[in-house]
Amino acid sequence: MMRYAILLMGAPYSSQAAHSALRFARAVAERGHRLEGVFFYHDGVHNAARLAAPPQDEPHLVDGWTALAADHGVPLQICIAAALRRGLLDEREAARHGKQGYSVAPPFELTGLGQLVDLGLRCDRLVTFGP
Amino acid sequence: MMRYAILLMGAPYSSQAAHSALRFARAVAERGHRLEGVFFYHDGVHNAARLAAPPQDEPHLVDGWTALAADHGVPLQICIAAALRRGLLDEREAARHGKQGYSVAPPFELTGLGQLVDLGLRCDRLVTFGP
Amino acid sequence: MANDKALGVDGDLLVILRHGPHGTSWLREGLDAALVAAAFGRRVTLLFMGEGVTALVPGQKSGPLGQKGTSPTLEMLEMYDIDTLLVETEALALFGLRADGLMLSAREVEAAELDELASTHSLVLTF
Amino acid sequence: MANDKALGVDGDLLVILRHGPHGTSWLREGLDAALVAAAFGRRVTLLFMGEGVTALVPGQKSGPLGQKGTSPTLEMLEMYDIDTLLVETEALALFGLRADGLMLSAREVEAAELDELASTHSLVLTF
Amino acid sequence: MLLHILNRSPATSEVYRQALAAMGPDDRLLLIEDGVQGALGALVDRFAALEGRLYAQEEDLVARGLEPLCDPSVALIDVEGFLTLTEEAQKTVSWF
Amino acid sequence: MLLHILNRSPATSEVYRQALAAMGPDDRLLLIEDGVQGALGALVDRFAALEGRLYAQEEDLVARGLEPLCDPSVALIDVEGFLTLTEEAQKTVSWF
Repeated sequence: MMRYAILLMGAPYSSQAAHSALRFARAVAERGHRLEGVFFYHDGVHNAARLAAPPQDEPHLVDGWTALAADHGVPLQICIAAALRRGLLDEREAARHGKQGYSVAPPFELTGLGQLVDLGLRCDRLVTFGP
Repeated sequence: MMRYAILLMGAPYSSQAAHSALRFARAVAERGHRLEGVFFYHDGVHNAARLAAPPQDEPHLVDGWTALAADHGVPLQICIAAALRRGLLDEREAARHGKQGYSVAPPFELTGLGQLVDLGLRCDRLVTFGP
Repeated sequence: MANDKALGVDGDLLVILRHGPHGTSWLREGLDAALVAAAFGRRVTLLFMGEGVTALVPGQKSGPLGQKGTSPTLEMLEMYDIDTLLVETEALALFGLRADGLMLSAREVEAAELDELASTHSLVLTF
Repeated sequence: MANDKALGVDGDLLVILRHGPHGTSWLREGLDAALVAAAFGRRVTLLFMGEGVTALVPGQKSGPLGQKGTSPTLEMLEMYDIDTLLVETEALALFGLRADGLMLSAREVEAAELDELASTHSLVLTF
Repeated sequence: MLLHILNRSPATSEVYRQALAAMGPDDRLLLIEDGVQGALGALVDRFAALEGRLYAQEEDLVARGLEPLCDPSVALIDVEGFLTLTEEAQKTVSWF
Repeated sequence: MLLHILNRSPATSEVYRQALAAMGPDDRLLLIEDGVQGALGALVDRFAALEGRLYAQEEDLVARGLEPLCDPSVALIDVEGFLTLTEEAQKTVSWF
């Protein structure tokens, strides 16, 4: 058993990075490793867009991440600085910025970049998926 | 006086495309040409994210587009297929997909790709800004 | 296919596809634009440049998560009367492909012909 | 700067910056990660590779819409005790730059040294 | 005469080859964004065939601190000049 | 031994050169996504220095119809094999 972390920096649909990362994440968890977290940075933050409505004959990546979190207790951490400028806010941040509505919901959580450093140094392996 | 259209396919902040397109759009309008529309496709649809909260010392691109529309009556058209899969829905589409909340608001309007073809053929110039 | 078939006239579109399937959404989004233009009655020329030639490799499949890829869309081109498919000769060579082994019939174009294409079509979209 | 200064030890980060300023957000986001790691007490080595060397060109300005760029952030590196800056010799040559003309002091590394860098740092992040 | 617009650096992307291949003998090429790296003395030889038809967006060079390194053969233009180039061309083709 | 992961095609991006430059003599390279184009017989010579240390994600080759064109020198692995490679390596470095 090893501790893994994943860093995802590609937006869903625009690039294959999210597909690759989700599939790799499942393989990690299913082999009995401990996936300590998936960190979403750069355009990867778009994976948390709760309003995403992909065509029904395409994989639904937001739902895929949500299922991963539910099945294996994997934290899904979104870089808050990268998210805010891209329009991804949870209820708390929306209130703080005076915006009506929100675009990020649990199990995705907005967090600082320090979490990425922590994950990367605490885990045995960090695997990055870029666009 | 010529008729111009702009096709923007880059997300704000991730690439410079949106900055370049907005600046070019203003130059077109200020020289007295008619800017018949800006069409947002691929990751360009993220320019319509109404919840975007960039740092205060950075240009606010969503506001910049909104000001362009107000000042010069420029239609801001978002490809609906590209937008839905990326989590960008107006109130009508959110209702149609059973989602609470919305991420796109006027002056941005969701529309079909046919509008891009129409703009491109109807205008004297179409200038594309890619990521 | 006659040589002049590829040259556009007023109102025609040239759609340049420079990406392969699955890796990004460029190919799908470029094809979608081409199909819409054709549905609106426009004549469309598709030019597969660079990595775009891999869009025409036969035997493509869905991705492992069920991503459907673009080959089903390519198979619909004929229904939309998009029958002018051009492939860059140099790109075929780069990938070790041959025009007669592609999933659809496409005409090779040499580098020297490319510049005419852009100037003879009313609208050029690059993806 | 001693040669072995660039080699990391347990808990050290290597942040590889491969993009220039203004064109994309990669450089900014990579620098942000480096600053956060340093603020958490980690020793950070920055490696400017390829186009990344243009991040160190002196005299950078804000963009025409007021985009502030990354050079103000680079000027803060010292405050965060990030003082191991490496630039790829080959990339300097490609852009016609010289190490002694950069906005910050940086040590040149040859291609042959690069592989040691990745293996001696605990964590490698590429941007 | 067409205006081709390139926003990627010839140092990192092969896209500039596609732009050159698609250009006619009178077409112009405008370097913008990271594409302005192609205006540097060390990289401008990629565009040697275009003598007199190569332009670069000055604001993008200035923001990057690259203006002093720019080759004198490249015509520097601001956004107004960019607009003028699009007026003078029959159409534009973007490479990214 | 490190595992380097490359997802860009050597036909269109220079990134593969960066990966090769950063690789140690025992490091392995895994081609994924559009990177699997580098496993084609026509392109694999870019990685000639890696003999025996070059891997490609089979699912990505299959989805693209490229498996029949793959060079026999490349080891094809599925996602389970990808995971095993990460287990065997001290750490991974991604190039994109």
